[in-house]
Amino acid sequence: MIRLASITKTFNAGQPNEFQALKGIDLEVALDAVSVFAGPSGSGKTTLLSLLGCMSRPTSGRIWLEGREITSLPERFAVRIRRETFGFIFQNYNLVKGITVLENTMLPAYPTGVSHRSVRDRALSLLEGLGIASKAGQHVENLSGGEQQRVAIARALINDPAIIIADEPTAHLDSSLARRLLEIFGGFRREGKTILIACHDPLIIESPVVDRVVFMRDGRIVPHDH
Amino acid sequence: MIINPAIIALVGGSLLITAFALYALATALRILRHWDIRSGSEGQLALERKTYLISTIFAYLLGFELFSLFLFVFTAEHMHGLFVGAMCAAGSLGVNDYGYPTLILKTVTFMFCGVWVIVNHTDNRCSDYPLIRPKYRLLILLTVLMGLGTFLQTGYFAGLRADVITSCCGTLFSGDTESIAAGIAGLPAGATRIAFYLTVILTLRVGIHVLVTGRGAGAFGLLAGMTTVVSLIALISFIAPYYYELPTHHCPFCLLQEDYNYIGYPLYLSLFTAGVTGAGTGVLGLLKGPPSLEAVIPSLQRRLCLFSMAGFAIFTLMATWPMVFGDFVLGS
Amino acid sequence: MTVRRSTGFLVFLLGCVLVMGGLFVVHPLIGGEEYARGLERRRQLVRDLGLTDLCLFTEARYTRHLSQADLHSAFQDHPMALEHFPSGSLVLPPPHLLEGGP
Amino acid sequence: MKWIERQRAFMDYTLSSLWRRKLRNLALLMVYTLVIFLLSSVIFFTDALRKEAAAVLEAGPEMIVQRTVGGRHSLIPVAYAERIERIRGASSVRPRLWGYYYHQASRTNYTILVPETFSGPDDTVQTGGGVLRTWGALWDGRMYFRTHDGNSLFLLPTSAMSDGADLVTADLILMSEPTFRKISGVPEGHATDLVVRVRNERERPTVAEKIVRELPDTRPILREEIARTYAAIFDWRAGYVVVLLGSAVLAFFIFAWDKATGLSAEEKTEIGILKGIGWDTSDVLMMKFWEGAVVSVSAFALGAITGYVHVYFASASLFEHALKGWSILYPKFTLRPQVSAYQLAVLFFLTVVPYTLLTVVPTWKVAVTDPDAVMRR
Repeated sequence: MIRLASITKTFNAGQPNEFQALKGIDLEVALDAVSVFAGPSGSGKTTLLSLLGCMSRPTSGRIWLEGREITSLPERFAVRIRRETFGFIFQNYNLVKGITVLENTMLPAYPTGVSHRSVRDRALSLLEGLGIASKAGQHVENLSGGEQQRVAIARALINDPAIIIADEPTAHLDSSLARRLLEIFGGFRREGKTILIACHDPLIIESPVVDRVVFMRDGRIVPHDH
Repeated sequence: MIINPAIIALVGGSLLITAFALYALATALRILRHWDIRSGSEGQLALERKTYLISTIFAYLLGFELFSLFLFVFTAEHMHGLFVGAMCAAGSLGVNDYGYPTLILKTVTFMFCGVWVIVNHTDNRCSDYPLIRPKYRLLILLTVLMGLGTFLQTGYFAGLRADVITSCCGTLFSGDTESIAAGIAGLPAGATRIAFYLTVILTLRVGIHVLVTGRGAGAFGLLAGMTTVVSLIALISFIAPYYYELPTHHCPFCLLQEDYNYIGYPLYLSLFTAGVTGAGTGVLGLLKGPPSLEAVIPSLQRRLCLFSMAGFAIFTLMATWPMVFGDFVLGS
Repeated sequence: MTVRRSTGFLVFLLGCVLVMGGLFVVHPLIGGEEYARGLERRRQLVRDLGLTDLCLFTEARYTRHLSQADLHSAFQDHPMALEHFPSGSLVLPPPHLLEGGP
Repeated sequence: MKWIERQRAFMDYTLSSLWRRKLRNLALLMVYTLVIFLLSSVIFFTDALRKEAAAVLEAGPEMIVQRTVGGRHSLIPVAYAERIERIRGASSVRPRLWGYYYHQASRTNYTILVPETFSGPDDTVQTGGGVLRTWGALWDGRMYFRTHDGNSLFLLPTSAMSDGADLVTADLILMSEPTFRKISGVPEGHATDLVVRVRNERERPTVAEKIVRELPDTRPILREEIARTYAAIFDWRAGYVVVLLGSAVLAFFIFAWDKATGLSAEEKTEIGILKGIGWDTSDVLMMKFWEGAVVSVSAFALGAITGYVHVYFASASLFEHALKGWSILYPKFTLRPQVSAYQLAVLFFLTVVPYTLLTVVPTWKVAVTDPDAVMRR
C-alpha cells in the first residue's frame, strides 16, 4: 500500500511563475491492483505519478511505501528504490534514439551490476513475450508507434519491478492497439504487479481490467462523478 | 626559475587543482549555510545536487594529488644534474628552502584528501547526510592545504637557479646541500629498527582488536598515523641502505629508480594506502552521529582497518626482505 | 549477436598497450648493440680530438661551441636568454639570406 | 564482480553514445591526439638529445682553460701550459688548436681542428660527415682554402670520419698544425685554449681555483659544467616549445570545454531519459567519466605512439628547424630510442589532467537533470 498525507508540490517557488501543481493530496493506493488517475491535462496527475515513483520530492507532506517513508530520502537513495520497485512507461515512450531495441530494453539494468548475459537473456525473453523479438537488433527510430511502446514496456519490466507506472499510455495508439495494451496490463495484473496509470482515455477508464479510478482536477482529488 | 615541461605541468596542474578546490569550497560554504535536510524545497534539492559535484571533484583531486606527488619527486630527480652537489632528488629538493616543505605538504595533503574521500563515502551511505557539516568543514582545511602547497611549489620552482656556466665566471660553485634527510639518515639504525618493528606489531595487534571487537578504532588510527611517520623515518634510516646495499646511501627517492627495480612504488603505495585507510579508520571511530551513521560505520571501519593492516604488513615484508635474503649487512 | 562494445574497446586498448610496449620497451632493445657501438665510436672521437660541444648548430661560432664563447657573451644559449642566434628563435632567416643558396 | 559489471555496462553505453556522434567525437579525438603528439614529440626529442649529449660529452676533456682579453676569448700563450702543469693535481696540459673557417661558396661555417696526432702529410685534410656534402665543387679533387693573409691553398681530402658520429664531427676539418696556422693565422707559441687533465674528480674545482689565482686572465671550464649547461639548455628548449605550444593546447581545452558545455538537445534528452528510468546522478557521472577516460586514453595512446614514430623513425622532421636552428649543415644522427615513465607522466599531467578537470563541471550540470523532467516533456 502507498499512503500519501497532505502532499503539495510547488514549482518555481518564490518566483513570479510560481505554480502549485498539487494542493494537499491525501490518498491510499492499494498494491496488487490497477489504479487509474484520471483528469484533464494540468490536473496534476503526472506530477502525482512522479511523486509516487520517487522521481521527485513533494514540497510538503509525506509518502509511505509499504510503511517506509520515502519523502525525505535524498536522490541517491530514492533512485535505488525507484530502480528496484518501479518500472516507467512514458507518454512519448522516451526511447534513446540511435541504439537498438535490445540496448534500449537493457538500459535500466546497467547501473544494477547484474551480469550482462542474464540481463540480455531477460530482455530477449521480454521482447519475445511482447512479440517484437524479431526487431531486437533494429534501431528504435525505425519502429512503428505500437512497437516503440512495446519496447518501452519491455524496458519498464527489465528490473522486474513490483509497480508499473504508465503516463498516458494510449495517447498515441489507435483503439485496437490500445485494447492490446490493456490485455498486456491484464497479464501483469494476473502476475501480481501493481499498475498505476495516468490518463483520460475512456477506453482505459471503463475497462474491466481497472480496479480503481481516482479523479483529479486542479491539483486536488475530486469525488467520483462517473 | 627553470622552465621545463614537467615544471609547467606541475605548476599549471597545481593552479588548476587549487582553483577547483576553491570552487568546491565556495559551494561547500553555501551548503554549510543553507543546508536543511528536512526541506523539500528547490533550494535544498539544488544543494544536494551540488554534493555530487564536490564528491566528483575531490575524487579526481585525490588521484591527481597522489600523481603530482610522484611527479614532483620525479622532476626533482630529473633536475639533479643542474645543481652542483646534488646526486639525486634529495639534493635538488635541498636547493632552496621550499623543496622539502613542498614535499611534506604534498604528502599531508594527499593523506587529508584520502581521509576526506573516506568520510564522504561514509556520509553518502547514510540517507540523512549526518556528516555534511564536519565533512565540509574539513574541506576548508583541505583547500587551505592545497593552496599552501601550490604556493610552496611555485616558490620552489621560481627559486631554482641552474648552476650553468654564466656570463662572468666560468667556474666554481661549491655545493654542500643540507637536508632533513641528512638528519634522519644520521639516526642510529638499531634504535629506529626496534621502533619501526614495535610500532608495526603494536598497530597490527590493535588492528586485530578492532577487527574482532569493533572497538579501539581511534587508537588504531593514531597508531597508524604514527607508524606511517616511523616507517618513513625507518625507510631513510635503514631500509633504503639495504636496498642500495650501501651503508651511506639513505636517499628515499632513488628507490623509485629503474636501478632498484622501481621497488619504491610498491613500498610507498602500500605505506600510503595503509596510512590513509588507517587514519580513515580512526576518524570514523571518532565520529558520532544518528543511528543511520552508526549502522554503516562498523562494516566500513572493519574493511578500512583490514586494508590498513594489509598495507603495513606488505610494507614491512618488503622492508624486511633484503635484510633476510640479501647478502648485505648494515653495520651498527 | 555482435561483440559487446566494451569488449571491442578493451581489445583496442590492449592493442595500443601492445604497440606501446613494442615501441617503448622492445624497440629500443633491438638496435641497442649497434647504438652502443656507435656511441663508443663517438666517444672515442670526442676523447681523441678533445671535443667539448655538439655539432647541432653551425650557423655561428658561439652556437657551434656553446661552452667556448666569449666572456661576456658566453652561453648566449643560457637557459634564460630569450634571444639568441636563430637556432632558438623558431623563425626562418630573412629571405634574402636564403636566396641563391650554396 | 558486480562493480566490474557495472563499469562495463557504463562503458558499453558511453561507447555507443560516442559512436552515435562519431563525426564530432572523432574530430575531438583527432585534435586531442594532435596535441599529445606535438607535446610528446617535444618531450621525447629533447630528452633523447639531452641524454645523447650527456653520454657523448662524458668522454670530453675534464677541463678547458681559455684566456680572455677585454672580455673576449683570446689566444692563449703556450707558455701558460708550463705554469699550469706546475700546479699540483693537474696531470697533463695540452694546447688545443681549433677555429672556424667560413667557406664563401657554401656560406657555411666549418670547424677546423688540429688533432693531437695528425697522420697525413701537410697538404691533406680529414673531413667530417657533413663537410663534403655541403662544400660544393672541388678543384681537381682538392678543396680550395683561403689563408688568413689572402693566399690560396688547395688541400686534398683523404679520409672522411666515420658515419654515425655526425652529431659531434659533422663540420670538422682536421689538418696538420702548420696548415692550420697558415689558414687561421694563429701565431706560433699560441693556441686556442688548453686542455688540462685532472685525474681526481674531487680536485678539479680546487685546481681550477688555483689556475685562476695563478693566471688571472684565464677562465677554466669544467666538463661537469658543460654537461650541466647542455642539460639545462635542452630542458629549457623543451619548456620553451611547450610554452609556445601552450596556445594550441589552450585552444584545445577551450574546444573540449565548449563541447562538454554545449551538449545538443538530443544528448540532454538522453541523459534525462536515463535519469528517468532509474539512473542516479552518480551513475551518469560515472558513465561520463568513462566517456572522458575512453577519449583520453585513446588520444594518449595514439598521440604517444605517433610522437614516438615521429621522433625515432622520422627523426623529428617537423621540429628540425625549431629545435636545431637553421644552419646549412645539418648533422645526420639517429637518437637512442628511449621512453621513460617520467616522460609519459609529464605528458599525462600536461594533457589528461586539465582535460578531465575542465569537463567535470559541464558534465555535472547535465548529470543533475531532474529525473521527472522526462515526464514533463
